Amino acid sequence: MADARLSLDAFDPAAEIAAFNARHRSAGGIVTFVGQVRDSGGVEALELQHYEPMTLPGMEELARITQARWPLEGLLILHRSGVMYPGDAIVLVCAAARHRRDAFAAADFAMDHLKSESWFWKREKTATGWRWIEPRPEDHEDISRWRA
Amino acid sequence: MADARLSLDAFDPAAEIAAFNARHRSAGGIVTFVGQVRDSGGVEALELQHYEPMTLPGMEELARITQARWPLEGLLILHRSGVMYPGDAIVLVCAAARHRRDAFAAADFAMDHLKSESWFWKREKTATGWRWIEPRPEDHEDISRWRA
Amino acid sequence: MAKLVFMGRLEDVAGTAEMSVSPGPVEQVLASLDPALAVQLLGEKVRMAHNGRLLTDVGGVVLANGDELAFLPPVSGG
Amino acid sequence: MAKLVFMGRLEDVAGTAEMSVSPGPVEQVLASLDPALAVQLLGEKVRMAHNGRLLTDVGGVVLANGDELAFLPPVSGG
Repeated sequence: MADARLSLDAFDPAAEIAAFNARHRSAGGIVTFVGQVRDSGGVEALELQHYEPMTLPGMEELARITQARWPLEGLLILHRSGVMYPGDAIVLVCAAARHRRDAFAAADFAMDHLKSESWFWKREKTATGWRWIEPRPEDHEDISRWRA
Repeated sequence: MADARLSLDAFDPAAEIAAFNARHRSAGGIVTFVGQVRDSGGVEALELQHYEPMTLPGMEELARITQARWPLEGLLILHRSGVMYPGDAIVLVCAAARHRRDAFAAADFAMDHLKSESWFWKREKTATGWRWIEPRPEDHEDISRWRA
Repeated sequence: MAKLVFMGRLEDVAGTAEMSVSPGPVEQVLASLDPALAVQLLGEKVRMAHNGRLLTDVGGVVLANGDELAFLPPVSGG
Repeated sequence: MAKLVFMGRLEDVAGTAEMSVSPGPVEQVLASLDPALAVQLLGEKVRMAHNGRLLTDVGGVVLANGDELAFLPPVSGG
């Protein structure tokens, strides 16, 4: 039921959402999140690195945990790796549930964990060259919300 | 920037999401919510009634309030009226923002308010006929979260 | 004439979605209706809108020719 | 031979993404590296994974032929 995918090539989030929606037409509510490379701040390119033995298994474990925590009818976690450009999709999370609040919480939870606990390393290219991005303090605050 | 629409005919949420995403490729994150008629519980049809002089103006006001509360790059609130069948989309909310948490909160807020403070009346048809649906206590609890 | 509009379950109670009534003070209009319907329309959860604007109090409200008074039971969208 | 893998900014520090090293205890392998690199690899925010499994402590860990030891600085996905 859960679907975790690591994509080494560009993907079309709208097409993925359409396919997900078509698979879950009987769910009451579907929440999706698309994260994209921002077209601002002078970022020319973004690179995400993954570590083959751990990144996808970690995403699969996150999908499992998310599904165990909320009653979902479907879940998709899709993350890009490689070099991306402004407007390119980085990540897509889709959560289908009978009840709206479960779908919102599950997508929010999955995103917080992808952001600060999944095995990706990110660097940005600007006019001054490439620079590695460290996690922000907010990312850790976001994730701590779920440790009740 | 905000777009509030009342649709008297079926709409395709995936196509609307694709168009919204295309308009906001420079946003960092896009959260969407699709509410659909559930294909369970013996519901054969659902009817939503709106009151012409107030329903769309109320949705426009909700869009305005949502945008005033979070820094959004785009917002769409689209709601069906009329008779719907299992799998049909009832409501779509799309929120694009620079920061993920703003997009999540704005979509969640808009949905809670559409659910219990917008001018729609809902009835369901089952084997025993049509029955009007009263708001549930949870709907009022959901909305009270935003009155901080 | 003025128009009364019944939304949601009030349409079932009234047996019609709309009703033409003679203009006049709202209290007088309501007094002219079937008492069983009037009781429902005055239920504490029912709100009223005069020409699309919510009323906080019906006291003193007068329906003119062409006016519309809507009776709005609790909503449930989404 | 065994393999060291440097992720994220550690690749820049090491000047390479991967390095072949002689098998043996991890402490011994680290001692054979450029001290400036070893200091970075042992930074408190760097985690290590032995054949894809996180290590809680490197004490006693021995790299066998074909083993892989990855150095993982703080992550940032999404």
